[in-house]
Amino acid sequence: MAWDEAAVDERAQAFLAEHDPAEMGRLDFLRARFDAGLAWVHFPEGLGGLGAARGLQAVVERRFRGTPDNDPGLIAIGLGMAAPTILAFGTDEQRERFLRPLWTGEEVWCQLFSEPGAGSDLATLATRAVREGDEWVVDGQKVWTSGAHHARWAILVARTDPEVPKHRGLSYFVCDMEAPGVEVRPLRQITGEAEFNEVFLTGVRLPDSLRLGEVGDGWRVAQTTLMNERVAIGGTPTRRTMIGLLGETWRERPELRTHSLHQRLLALWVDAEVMRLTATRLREQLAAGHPGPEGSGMKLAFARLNQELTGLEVELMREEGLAYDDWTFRRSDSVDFLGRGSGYRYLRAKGNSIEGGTSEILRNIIAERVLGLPSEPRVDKDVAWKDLPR
Amino acid sequence: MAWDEAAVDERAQAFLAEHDPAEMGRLDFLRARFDAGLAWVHFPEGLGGLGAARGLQAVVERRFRGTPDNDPGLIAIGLGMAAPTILAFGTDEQRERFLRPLWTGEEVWCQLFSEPGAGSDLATLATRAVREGDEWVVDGQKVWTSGAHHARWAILVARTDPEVPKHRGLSYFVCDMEAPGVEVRPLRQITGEAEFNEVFLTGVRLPDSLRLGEVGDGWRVAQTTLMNERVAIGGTPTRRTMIGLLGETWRERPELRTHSLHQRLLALWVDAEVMRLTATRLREQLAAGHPGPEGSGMKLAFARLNQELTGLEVELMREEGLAYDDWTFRRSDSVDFLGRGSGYRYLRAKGNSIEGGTSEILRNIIAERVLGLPSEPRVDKDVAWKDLPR
Amino acid sequence: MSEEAHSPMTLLYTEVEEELRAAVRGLLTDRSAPSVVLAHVESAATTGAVPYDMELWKALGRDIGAAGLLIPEDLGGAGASAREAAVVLEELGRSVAPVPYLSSAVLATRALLGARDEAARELLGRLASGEATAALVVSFAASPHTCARPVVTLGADGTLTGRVTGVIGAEVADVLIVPVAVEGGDPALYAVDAQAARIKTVASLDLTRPIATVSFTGAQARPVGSAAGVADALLLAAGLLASEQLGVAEWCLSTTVAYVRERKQFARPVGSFQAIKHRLADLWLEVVGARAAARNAAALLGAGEDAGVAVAVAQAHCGTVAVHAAEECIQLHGGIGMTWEHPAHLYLKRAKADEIALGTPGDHRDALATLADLPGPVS
Amino acid sequence: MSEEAHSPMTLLYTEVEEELRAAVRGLLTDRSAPSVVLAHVESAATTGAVPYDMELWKALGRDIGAAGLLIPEDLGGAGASAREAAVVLEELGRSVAPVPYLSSAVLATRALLGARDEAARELLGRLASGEATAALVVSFAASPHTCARPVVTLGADGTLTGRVTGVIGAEVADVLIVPVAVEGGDPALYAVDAQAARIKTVASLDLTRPIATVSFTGAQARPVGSAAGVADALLLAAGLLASEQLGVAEWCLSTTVAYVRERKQFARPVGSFQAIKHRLADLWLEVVGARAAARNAAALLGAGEDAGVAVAVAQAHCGTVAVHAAEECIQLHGGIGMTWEHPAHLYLKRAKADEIALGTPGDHRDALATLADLPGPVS
Repeated sequence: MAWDEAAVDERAQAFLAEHDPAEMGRLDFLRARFDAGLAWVHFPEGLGGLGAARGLQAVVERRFRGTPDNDPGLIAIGLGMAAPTILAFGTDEQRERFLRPLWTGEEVWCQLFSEPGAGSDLATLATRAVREGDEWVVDGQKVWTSGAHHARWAILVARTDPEVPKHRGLSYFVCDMEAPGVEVRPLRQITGEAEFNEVFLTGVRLPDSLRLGEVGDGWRVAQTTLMNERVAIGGTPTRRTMIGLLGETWRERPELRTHSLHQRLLALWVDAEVMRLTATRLREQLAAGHPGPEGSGMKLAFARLNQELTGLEVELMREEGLAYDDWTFRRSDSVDFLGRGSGYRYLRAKGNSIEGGTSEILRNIIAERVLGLPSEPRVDKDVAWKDLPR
Repeated sequence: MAWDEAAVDERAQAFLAEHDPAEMGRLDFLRARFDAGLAWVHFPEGLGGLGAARGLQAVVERRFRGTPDNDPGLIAIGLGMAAPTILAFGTDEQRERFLRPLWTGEEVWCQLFSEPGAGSDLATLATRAVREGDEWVVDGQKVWTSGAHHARWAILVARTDPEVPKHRGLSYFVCDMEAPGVEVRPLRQITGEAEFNEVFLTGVRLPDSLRLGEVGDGWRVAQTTLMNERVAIGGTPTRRTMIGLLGETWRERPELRTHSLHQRLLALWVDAEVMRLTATRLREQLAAGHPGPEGSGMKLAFARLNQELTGLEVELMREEGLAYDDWTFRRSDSVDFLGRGSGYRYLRAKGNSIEGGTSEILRNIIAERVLGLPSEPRVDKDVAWKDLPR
Repeated sequence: MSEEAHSPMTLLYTEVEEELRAAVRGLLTDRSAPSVVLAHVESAATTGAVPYDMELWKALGRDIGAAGLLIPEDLGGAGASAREAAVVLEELGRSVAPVPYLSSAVLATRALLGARDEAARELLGRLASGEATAALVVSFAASPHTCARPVVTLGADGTLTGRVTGVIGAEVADVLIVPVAVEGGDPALYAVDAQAARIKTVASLDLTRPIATVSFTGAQARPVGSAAGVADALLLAAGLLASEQLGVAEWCLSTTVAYVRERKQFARPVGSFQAIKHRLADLWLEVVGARAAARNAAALLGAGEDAGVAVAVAQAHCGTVAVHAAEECIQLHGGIGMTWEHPAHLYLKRAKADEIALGTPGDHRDALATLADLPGPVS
Repeated sequence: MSEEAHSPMTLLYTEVEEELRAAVRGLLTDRSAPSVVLAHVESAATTGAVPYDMELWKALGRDIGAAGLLIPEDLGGAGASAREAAVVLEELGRSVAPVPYLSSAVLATRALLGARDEAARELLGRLASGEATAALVVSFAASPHTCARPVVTLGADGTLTGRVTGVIGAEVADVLIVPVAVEGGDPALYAVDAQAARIKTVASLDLTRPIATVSFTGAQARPVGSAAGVADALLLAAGLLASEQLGVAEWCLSTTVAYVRERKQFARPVGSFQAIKHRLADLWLEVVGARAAARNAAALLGAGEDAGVAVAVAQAHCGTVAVHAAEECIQLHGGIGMTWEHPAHLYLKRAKADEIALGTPGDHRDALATLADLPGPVS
C-alpha cells in the first residue's frame, strides 16, 4: 500500500492504544514499536519500517512524543551511519541480525574509519584484513572513534588488497568490538577531556559473514556511510545558539563592552543571521524536493562562524577568559557546547573545521562539484597502494 | 684602483669644477658626466661608471643635486631593466651603442615581455622570431607596455623554437621601435586613462646584431631583467603615503566619522605602520649586507594595504565617493596616486596585485623559496611548447 | 511545490517570480549584454548624453510591466510586492543595465504611495503605464536608519528652492518628486516638472547609474501629499538594493568561474589551482548567503511586516559581498580585468557605488545595535 | 655590520643580543622541549603543584643572568635594556617555558625600579642575584592605557587588606609587590612576604602560566616607595609581551611548515597544495611584520623614548598574529593538532591568553585614537 500522512498517523495511534510503556517496560515497548514498522517508516516492512516516504517519520515522532526513547545520543552513529549502510549493502541475514537491536539501543555502534596516517585522504588507510579460510584477520590502528567504549559493534573499513590503487583495495566489515585483540583507549583532546578513542586492532578475527558488500568494494560502501554522516552534521538546527549565548552575555555585562568588540559582535551577528537564513532556505529547498548545493557549504560556514564567535567570547570575558572551567581528564559522550565555559567552547570549536571533513576538503568539494572547477593534477591515480609515497 | 667615498667625491667635485651646465647645455653636460664615469659608478669604466661599489652612487648623487637630470620617470625602464641586462649579456658593441644614450635620456626604452596569453606564465609567450639569413622576422602581440609611444628601443623576448619545452625556446632581442611593422596603441584602463600600450609586431625585421645573449637563452636573460624590476618595485619609499592622506581627511572631516569606519581606520593604521617598520628593517638588513627574504613580501603587503585603504576611503567619502574626478581617455605617463580623487585611487590600486607579478605568484614564491614548501606537480615540464594545452 | 514554498514568507522563488525573471532576463540578454552596456556608456561619455538606455527602459517598464509592479491594480499597476521587484533588480544587477528602475519604480513610486493625495494617485497611474518616469530627489547616499530633514524649502508663493546632491535618475525623469521642509509642519511631498529644475550630472564612479545635483530656484511645484512615505521608500530601496547586489555578485562569480575554467597558465586551467578554488568556494558561500538574506528582506518587505532587521542584515551582508565578488573578478581575470574593454569594471564600479548607496554596510550593522538589542559601550 | 645596525634604535638584533639568544635557546632546547613542558604541566595538574619549572628558572634567571637584565649594574644586575629582555621573551615564547620571567624580572622589577626607596633597591639586589623571585600584584588583564586605582588598602596599623584577581607568578614568588591605595595620597608600593598572603591558583586557559587570586587580610607589609612605576611596568611588559608573542608565532609557523612538508595526503606533501602554501605565505608575512613591530617597541622602550605608539602597534599586531599562527598550526596539523599529546595546544592557549593580557589588540588600537591623533566620531 502507499502510505499517506493519515494512514501513518492512524497506525501510530492504533499502536499506542495497544501498548502501554509503563506496563511493558521500555525495551519491550521499543521492540514492539520496531516490529510495528514505526521505528523508521522509510525502512522496508519487517525491518522497522513501512516503506513509506521519509518525510512521514515526523508524523510518527509527533505521536510518540513522551514515550520511552532509544537514547539518540548514544546510538547516533548506529542510526545515522551504520543502519543506512546495512540497509543498502547488507545481506538479509545481516539486516535481520543487526537493525532491530541497533534501533532499540540494545547494541551501540561505533565507526572505525580514520587512522593516524589517513585523515582527509581516507582511502590511503593502512589497517589490513587478510583472509584466512572463512575468517579475516585484522591488524591496524583506528582513531577519532566516539563511543567505542560503549559499542558492541563497529563499522570498519580495512585494506584487503595492497597491490591495487588505493580506492580499489578496500573492503567493509562489521567489527565485533568484543572480539579478542580489540583494545579501546580514550584519546585526550586539547579541551582536557576525551570525547574520542583510539582503537587498536591486533589479530582480530572476523568471520566472513560480517563482511558488508563485495571484497574490494569497501570504498563505495563507505561513501554511503559518509554521505549519511554529512547530512547528519549539517542538518540539526539547535534552539540555543552560540550567537544567542554571546548576545545574552553582551546585554548582561555592559562593563565588558568596547567599540572594537561591538563592531566585531555586530558583524558576527550579521554572519550568524545570514547562516540561519541560508539554512532555512536550504530546508525549504529540501522540503520542496529540490535539494540545492548549499548543503555543502553549511558545515564550512558553521565552523568558521563558531570559531570566530568563541574566539570573540574569550576576548570579551577578559580576565575571566584567562581562566578555564575544568581540566580534568575524563570521558565525555557528547559535546556540551553551551554548558561549559568560554575557554572550552573556544578550544572545542577548533575541531569543527577538522572533524567530519576538514574545511579544506569541503572547499575542494564546493569548487569541484558545485562550481565545476577542474580537479588538481592527481599523482596517486593508477599507483598501487603499496607503492604510494608516505 | 679601488674607489672609496673620498675618491669618488673628489672626482665628482673635480668634474663639477670643470663643467658648467648653464654654459654647455643639458645634454652635453649629461654626456660628459657619463664619460667621466659618474653616471652609475658601479658600471665599468668607459660605460658611464668607475667599477666602484654600488653604494657609492649616493655620494655622486649628493654632489650632483641641482644639476640637470635625465628625466628618471621616462627612462626608468631603460635604467632599471634594459641597462643591467645589456651590461650582463650584451656584446661590447651593444654596450657601446646603447648605454650612453639610454642613460642621458636621448633614447627611451620600453619592455616587450607580457602578452595577452602569457601573464603570470610568461614563459608560454607566443610571439615568434624566425631567422631569415642575418635577420629575425618577428610577429606577435605584446601588452602592458608603458612608454612604448616614447620609446626608441625595446627589450623583447620572443620564441625562436616552438619544438622544445617552453623555457628553452626563447631568445632575447633589442627591438627597434621605429622598424616597419611596429604598431603602438594606447590601452585604456578601468581608471579611464591609458598608462600602457598594446604593441603589435607584424613582420618586424631585426638584424641578428640586436640579439642579446645566445639563441635559446632568452629565459635566463629575461630573469636578469625581471629580478631588477622587482628590486625597483619593492625599493622606493615615498614621503607622502596613502595612510597619511587618509589620516588627514579623517582629521579634517569629523562629520564623516563613524565607529565602524574608525575601527577599520585604526586597524589599517596599524597595518601601515607595521609595513613601514618591516620595510625599515629590510633596508637595515640590506645596508648591513644581509638581505633578508622579507623583500618578497613587501609588494604583496603593499598591494593589500593599498587596496584596503583606498576601498575604505571611497566608503568614508560617502556621497563624494559616488563621484569620479575625470573619465577622459588620455595617455598618462605615470601613476598619480595621491594627486587624483578617491575613485581613481581605488580603481588604480586594483592593479597593484596584478602588475609586476600577481599576488598569487608572489605567495607561491614566498611559500617555495622562503618557507621551502614543495612545488606543485608540474604538467608542463618536458612538453614541447607547441604541444602545451591552450 | 509544497504549500510552504508558496507562502509569502518563503525564501525560495515562486513560479510567478521565475516567470518574471525569465521575461526580464530574456529582454536583457537580447538587448543589454555587458558589451552593449559598455558601448552605450562610452558613447554617452563622448556625446555628453546621459548613459541611460531609454529604449530598453520602455521595453522593461512598459512592455514587461516592471514600472508598475509595486503600484496597486486600481491605479493601473500590477499590484505585486517587493518580492517581484527584487527579482527584477537581481536581473538588472546581473546586467548592470542602465535603466531608471530603482529611482523611478522603487524610490519615487514608494514615496508617492505614501503621499495619498489624488495628485499622487494620478501620477502613480502615469508611472504604472510607463507614460512617465519619476525620480525621488534625495541623496542616493542617504541611510534609511537616519532621517534627515529635507533641504528644499517652500516659498510663500508656493515655489521650491534648494539644492540636493547625489540624486539618481533625475536626468531621465519627467517629473521630480521632492520632499520639502514646511515651516511649522511635517515635511510634504511635491511634484516638479523636470524642466523646472536644473539637473547637473556629475562624473560618477558608477558609469551605469550616475548621480546628479538637482537645484530649484523658485520652481513651480504641486503638492502631492505627505512625505511620510520617503522613509519607507528608503527602507524599501535599501532592502531591494540587496537583490541588485546579489545580481552583481552572481555575474561576477559566474563570469570568473567560467574564465578560470578556460584560461590556462602553466599548462593548467587557472581554476585548477587550489588557492583559486578555495577563494571561489568561499565567495560562492558568501553569494549563497547573500541570496538568503536578500530574499528574506524582500519577503518581509513584501508581506508588509517589520523589515528593519532584515534590511539591515541584507545590506550589511550583500553590500560587502558584491564588492568582494567584483574585486575577485578583476583580480582573477588578471591584466584583462584591468582593461576598459572588459566589462568587469562596470560591475566593480556599480558594486562600490552600491556599497555607499542607501547606507553603508557599517551603517546597517550599527543600526542593529538598536534593532537587535546589541547596545554599544556605555560611555 | 654597519654602524647604524649597532645603534640602540636598530630593528636588527645586535651581536650581544644574538649571543644572549644563543645561551637562552641552548638552555631551553636542553631542558624545556615542548614535550618536557607538556609532561611538567600534566604532572603539576595531577599533583596539584604549580606548573612552573623552578629548576629551569634558576638556570635561566641566576646562571644566565636573565633575572637581573633590567636591573642596573650598581644593584647587581646586568644593566641591559628592554632590547635584551625582548630576546629572552622571544625564546621563552618559542618554548612556552613555564618560568616566572615576565612576572618577576619584568613586571615586578620595573615597578620596583620606579619605587626608588632603599627597601626597593635592596629587593632589586635580591632579584638580580636570583636569590628571590617577585610578583607584581596586578591583574594580568590590566591595560597600560587605562590606569586603575589599586584595590588593596592600607590599614591604620600598616597592614594590607584586599583581593586582586588574575595575578601571574604569585604562586612561586617569595615576595609580592603590591600597589596600595593610600587615603589622601598617591598610591604606594608595598612588599609582602608570600607567606603573609593567601594565593589561590585558578584553573587557567594558559596551562604554562596560570593566574591566581591573591588576598590580603591585615597582612604585614613594608613600604618600598612610590607606585609610579606600576604604569611603566605595564607599558614595558605589554611592549615585551609582543616579543613573546613573536616567539609563539614563530614556533607555530615553523612547526607547521615542517609538518606539512612531511605529512602526505593524496600521495603529495600537504604543503604542496597551493591553498595551504598561500595561507602559510600570508602567515609568514604577518610574522615578519610582528618581528619588525616587536623590535621597534623593544628599541624605543630600551632607549627610554616615548614608546606609547610603538607598544600599541606591536600589541595590536603581535597579539593577533600569535593567535592566528596558533590556530593555523592546529588546523593544518589536522586531527593530531587536536590531541593533548601534541604540544600545539600549549601554544594556542598561551597565544589566546596573551591576547587578553596587558590589553587586548582592540584596546591597543583604541589607544591609537589619541596617540596617533585619529579621533573617534564626535557624538
